Amino acid sequence: MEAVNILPEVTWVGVLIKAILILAIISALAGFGTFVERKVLAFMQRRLGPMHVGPYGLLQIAADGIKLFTKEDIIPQNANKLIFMIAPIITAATAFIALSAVPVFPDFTIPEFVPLLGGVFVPSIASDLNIGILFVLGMMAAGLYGPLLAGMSQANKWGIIGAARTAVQFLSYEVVTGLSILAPIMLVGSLSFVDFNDYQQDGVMSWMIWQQPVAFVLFLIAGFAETNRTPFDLLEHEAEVVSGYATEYSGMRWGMFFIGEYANMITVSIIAAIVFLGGYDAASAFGWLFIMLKIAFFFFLMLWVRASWPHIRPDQLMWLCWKVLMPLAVINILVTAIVMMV
Amino acid sequence: MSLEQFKNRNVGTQNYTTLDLGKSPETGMEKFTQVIKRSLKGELFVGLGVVMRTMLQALFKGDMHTVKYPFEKMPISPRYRAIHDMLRLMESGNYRCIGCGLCEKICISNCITMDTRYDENQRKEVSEYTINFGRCIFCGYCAEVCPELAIVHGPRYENASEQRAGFSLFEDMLTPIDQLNLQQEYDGFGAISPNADENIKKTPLAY
Amino acid sequence: MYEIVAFYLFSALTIGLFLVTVMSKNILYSMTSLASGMVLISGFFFILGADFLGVVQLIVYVGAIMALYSFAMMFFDATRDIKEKNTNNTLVFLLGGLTALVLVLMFAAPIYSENIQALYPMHEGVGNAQDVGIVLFTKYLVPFEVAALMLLVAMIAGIILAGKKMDESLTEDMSADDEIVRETEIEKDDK
Amino acid sequence: MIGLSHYLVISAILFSIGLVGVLRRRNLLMLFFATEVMLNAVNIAFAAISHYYNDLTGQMFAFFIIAVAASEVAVGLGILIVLYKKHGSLDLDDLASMRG
Amino acid sequence: MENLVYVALFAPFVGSLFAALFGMSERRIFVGIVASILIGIAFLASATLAYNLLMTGDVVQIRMMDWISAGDFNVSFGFVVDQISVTMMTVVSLVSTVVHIYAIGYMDHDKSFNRFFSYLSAFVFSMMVLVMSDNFLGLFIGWEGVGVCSWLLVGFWYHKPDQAREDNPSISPSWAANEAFIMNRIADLGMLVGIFILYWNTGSLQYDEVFAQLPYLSDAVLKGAAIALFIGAMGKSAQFPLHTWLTDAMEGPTPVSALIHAATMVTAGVFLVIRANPLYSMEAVEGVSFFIASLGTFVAFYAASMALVERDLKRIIAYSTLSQLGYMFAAAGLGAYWIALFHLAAHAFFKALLFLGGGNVMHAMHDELDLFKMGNLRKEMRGTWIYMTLASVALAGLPPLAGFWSKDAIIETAFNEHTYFLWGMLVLTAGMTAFYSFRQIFLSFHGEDRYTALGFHPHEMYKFVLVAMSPLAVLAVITGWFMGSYKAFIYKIGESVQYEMSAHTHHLANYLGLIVIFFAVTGIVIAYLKYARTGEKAWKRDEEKEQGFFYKLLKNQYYVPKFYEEFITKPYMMLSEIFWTKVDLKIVDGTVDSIAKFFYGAGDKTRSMQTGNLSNYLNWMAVGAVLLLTIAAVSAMIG
Repeated sequence: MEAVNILPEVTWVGVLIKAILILAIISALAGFGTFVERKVLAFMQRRLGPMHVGPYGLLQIAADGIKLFTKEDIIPQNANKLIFMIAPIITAATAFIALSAVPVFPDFTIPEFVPLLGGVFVPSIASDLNIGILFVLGMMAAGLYGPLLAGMSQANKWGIIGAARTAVQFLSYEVVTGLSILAPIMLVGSLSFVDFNDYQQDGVMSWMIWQQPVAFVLFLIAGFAETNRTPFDLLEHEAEVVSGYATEYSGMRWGMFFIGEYANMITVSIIAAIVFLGGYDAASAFGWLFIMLKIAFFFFLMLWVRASWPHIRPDQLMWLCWKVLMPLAVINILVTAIVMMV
Repeated sequence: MSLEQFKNRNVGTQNYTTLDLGKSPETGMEKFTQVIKRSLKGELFVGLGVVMRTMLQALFKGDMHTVKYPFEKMPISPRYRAIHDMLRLMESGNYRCIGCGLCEKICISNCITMDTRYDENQRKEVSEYTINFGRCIFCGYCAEVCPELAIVHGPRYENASEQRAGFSLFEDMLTPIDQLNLQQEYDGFGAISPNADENIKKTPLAY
Repeated sequence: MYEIVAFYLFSALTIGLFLVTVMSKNILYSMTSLASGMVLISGFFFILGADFLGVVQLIVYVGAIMALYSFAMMFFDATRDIKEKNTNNTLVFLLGGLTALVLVLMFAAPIYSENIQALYPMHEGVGNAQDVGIVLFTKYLVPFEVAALMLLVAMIAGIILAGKKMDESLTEDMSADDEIVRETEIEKDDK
Repeated sequence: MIGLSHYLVISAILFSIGLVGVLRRRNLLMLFFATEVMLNAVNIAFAAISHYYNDLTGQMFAFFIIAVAASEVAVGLGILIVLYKKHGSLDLDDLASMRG
Repeated sequence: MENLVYVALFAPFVGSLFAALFGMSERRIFVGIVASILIGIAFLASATLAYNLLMTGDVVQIRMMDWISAGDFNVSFGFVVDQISVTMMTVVSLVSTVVHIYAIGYMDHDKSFNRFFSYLSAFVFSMMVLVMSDNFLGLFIGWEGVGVCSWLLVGFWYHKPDQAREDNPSISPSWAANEAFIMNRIADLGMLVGIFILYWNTGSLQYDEVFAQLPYLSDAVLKGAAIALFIGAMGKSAQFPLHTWLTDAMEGPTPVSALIHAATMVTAGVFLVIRANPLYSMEAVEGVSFFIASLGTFVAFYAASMALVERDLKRIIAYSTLSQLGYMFAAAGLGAYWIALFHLAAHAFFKALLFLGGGNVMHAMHDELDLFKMGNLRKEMRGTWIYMTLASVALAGLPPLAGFWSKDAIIETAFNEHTYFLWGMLVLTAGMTAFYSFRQIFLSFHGEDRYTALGFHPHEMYKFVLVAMSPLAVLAVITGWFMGSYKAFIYKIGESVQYEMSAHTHHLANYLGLIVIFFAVTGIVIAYLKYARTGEKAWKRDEEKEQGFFYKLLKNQYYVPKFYEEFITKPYMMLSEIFWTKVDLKIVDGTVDSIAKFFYGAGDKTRSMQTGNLSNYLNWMAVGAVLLLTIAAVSAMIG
């Protein structure tokens, strides 16, 4: 057992490999996510979804990718071109930077027979900060600049409205995210994902969700808002603001928003799985399978909710955040603190 | 109803049915209790449950509603009226059109163009006949006006084209001679109704 | 090695970005460069081992403060250049340059002495967040509470200042409406 | 090796950039930006001193500076919006209603 | 017991704060009632403490909190409830209770009803602090507190205009208040010096610690401290030559006169001397003590003589107060501290009663105080007449009322100490006392009706007021009967307050008493013959006599106020004028003006910087900052 815990040294080669892995795999996963979303939503509406390209439409991802890459990159005449071009990159970049502090995939050592890279240890977290959770939250906060700048630079009123909604929604729900996750942080006494994982290793009953059900629900709701999923997808709600901040975007730039959004969804799912649902069981051989399942469940939950529930109005959004969720989160923290003191 | 009446009408006394939606919350406390009730009664989860049930039914009970359209087609009503068909006489195989030009005259979107000539039997014969489906609005006047029931609306509905003007030639619409036996003697628009004979009234001119 | 590379990279980038902030005529450029400069400053903090401060910089400065600024910017047309009458540019650059010169001279000279002892030494094996928390809630408890109070007051002030007459349009001429209201009041009085 | 003076110099340069901005800008919002630059520059100096003297006091000051900046934004933006509502402009030359 | 001490101390404070809440609002009767109830509670607490002390003899001593702690200097908020202070507490709180209730009726029509109660209760609180404190500093705080409250209360009707002394012997309330306050400040300086001397030499301000060290101090120090403290006592108790403020203080509302200027505050000086009895009993300060006794005797006579010709009802009572204070000082100076204290208590009861009765008359006569405009009020104001007569009899010193026992004891003491001259003076004064007090009674309540012609329609005071006064009346009668038990009670403190008549005096006690009674009765009879009769023999004013030297001398208070005015006030005014025109206007103002002019000029020159443009200001600010930075850098380089 102890031999397992002594991990090899993390070299910069390993980190680099990890970064490339994350970039590659999460991008792919994000693309796959679009496919899954289309499929699942279709099933929930008694449709088949993409079926034609490849078996069961699996190659639809490739088709979409080709379409996005080859599509004309339109920049409106009066837009602020530089910012307009940068904005999608911010969304994608922040989403991936956030992932650098999150444990994605198990650690492994490249076998010796591989030329050049043989024996390099690839860690599970690209950058194991001891304030991982805060870093992820901070990066997700920085991610709001993508939609914001996109909306403001494109000289389109729907864009501006979308940007305004972005600012309002992200700023507000960041508070709830932070506060809801504060109670588990207090219990664990650390901001590191690894500590969270270790805290919940005594079987299902030691999962944080049993101790912090309120925080879990709040985090989930806030997570939906942070990744602007239905029922909180006001910033690009077609019926109201055409496509919000993404109105004038097309082609790959639009695709980057898409990838960023899906990467964010994956990040939120990973955080929820690690913080509330026990994380990965390092001792068990199937630990990584379980956490994949948990992440997949959260991802599925997002699609499920999107299929089930309607939008809410902006004023309801704000009402929910400031008058319901935030007080609940504060009360939860207080109760946790009192229980901990007693 | 004149404008004045319209303005002064009393909406309340008309036969509207009001739904009993219950009292809408007014005070903060009432709103709060409403939220609590709605949250705890699990109305949200009813929606989730319904959707999940639907998915499971679709996946495992074959309750999938998708029609793979180009490969599968929905059966259409026999009275469906789409792309025109030119009929032949069942007996002789000659086409029914006598080149009277009524359809061209009546076409309100001017999409029918025809040219006639006399054939070797000094019968009038259609030499050119095109319908521009880019313009046709499928009003059905042509079929209605046709004295010979030569032009009717058929069941073909895939009329997409690559140009804006999609012309269809007479021959394209004409029933192929080898499929004459498949030609339906039409219950479609412009067909004779089953009780057509009874409805015929003798005009005074007959006497 | 990393540190040197990172430091010079961040330095060059921040200086460039902040110069853009200060010099740009386009408010959107200013805002963007300022926000990204702040992200890079959090990078400085990470290099310096102040992880917690770095994250706070990210969350508060980048996530909240700059977002508020950009929110305020939505009152104007952000894509249009702002016109500023720049008189006396020489004085400005003279002053700025002089300040930079003096400060750089002062700091570049070896100033740190060996005599200064750490008041709250950082412990080995304890994360920066813990250290910060301990110091914040012991020695700086009162300033911390005062800061909390200040934020509360500022929040209330902000809401009251900005929230007043929020329903009125910024561009429409309100005086006409006022006159109408006044006239109707006069009529009422007459009756 | 990067020493304390490196950080102090970069902080001083950034501060001067902020100062230039403060002096140069006529638009109130831009002025706010310039002040933020100055605050950030000072924060770097504090964090660096904190690191090199192995004393957390510097970081504490940086925290309080961030708190002050947050308050400043809340109040400042409120005032800014009120001014814009009143004058329709944020240019300081237009706002000089107290010209003596 | 501790809680009771706090109740006794803070109940008036609470009452004051409560009344202050309504200070600016309209008259609310419940404010007065609440304040009265709270004072009543304080009285009950004091009485319980007194009873407890009587039964068990346990002195309650508490330290509420540390007050000043600087280096070696430690003073705490400490309170002591021993026989001396409990006597004062009981008397003060009882009289205050009665006066509070009385004031509800008396101040009935006053706009500032609530404010009045706030001040009155604050005064009681200060007085309680004064008497209960266990150190000199606490005493001093209470001392100043009662001074401030007295100033507030005397000047309560501050809106009344000033009047020249020639027109009216009474002057304006604010003038009187200021006079009282300033005169007391002069005396307080003496007291402060005394406290400093004691602290300097003993290192403490605690009574017991100070007194324990007295035997080790040099004679000069003891004398200095005794004199300095006595100067303070002179001011507060209005002894010659600082006595003029007391009669002028009659400008205040009558309840104030009854409470402050008869029963409580003015006796603080006596209390101080009694409190500091170990000091005044020292061998070394025998001369000072004798001087106190002599001065007391002189004041007793002096005040009584002025009262003989006074026409103002309240002023007569004020003079009598002065005179009685003289008696107390005589006793205290001769070493008979307990007798002084006993007279203090007895005097408080009947003098308060007298004042309140006078207030009734004043109320009835619409603030007219001239005795010569009254006469035969008895038929309209029977209750008041009975009270006033009772109090006057007590004051005159006829047995078996309170005044006789205490005053007789003082006179006896004077005889016992072989100071026969003092004895003679005191006996004579007793006769004069009887005369002027009954002169006042007869002039106001008996004789011919003179007020109807002047258009007055007097009416009796409210019933509840009369009922409220009754405890004082009862006490004015019976207090004297408990002299023996009080003696036993107070003897428990220790030897310093014990005083026994020698066998020789004891033997003659009855005769001495008879002499006093004889003088008193004589005074009454003369007064009756002269003033009380009606018809043919009715009293007439004697113009010729009023022009006489003695009459004018007495009438003008021996020209002491005039002396003050001519030789102190006016020179001081002239000096101030000189300082104002020469020093202040030319030098001080000139300097300040030139500074201001400099800045004005500088501002005028630099005004062009003030463009009203924030950007320009920022530029200037930056210039300044750069300048400072450069200076810092340069100085760092040089240093």
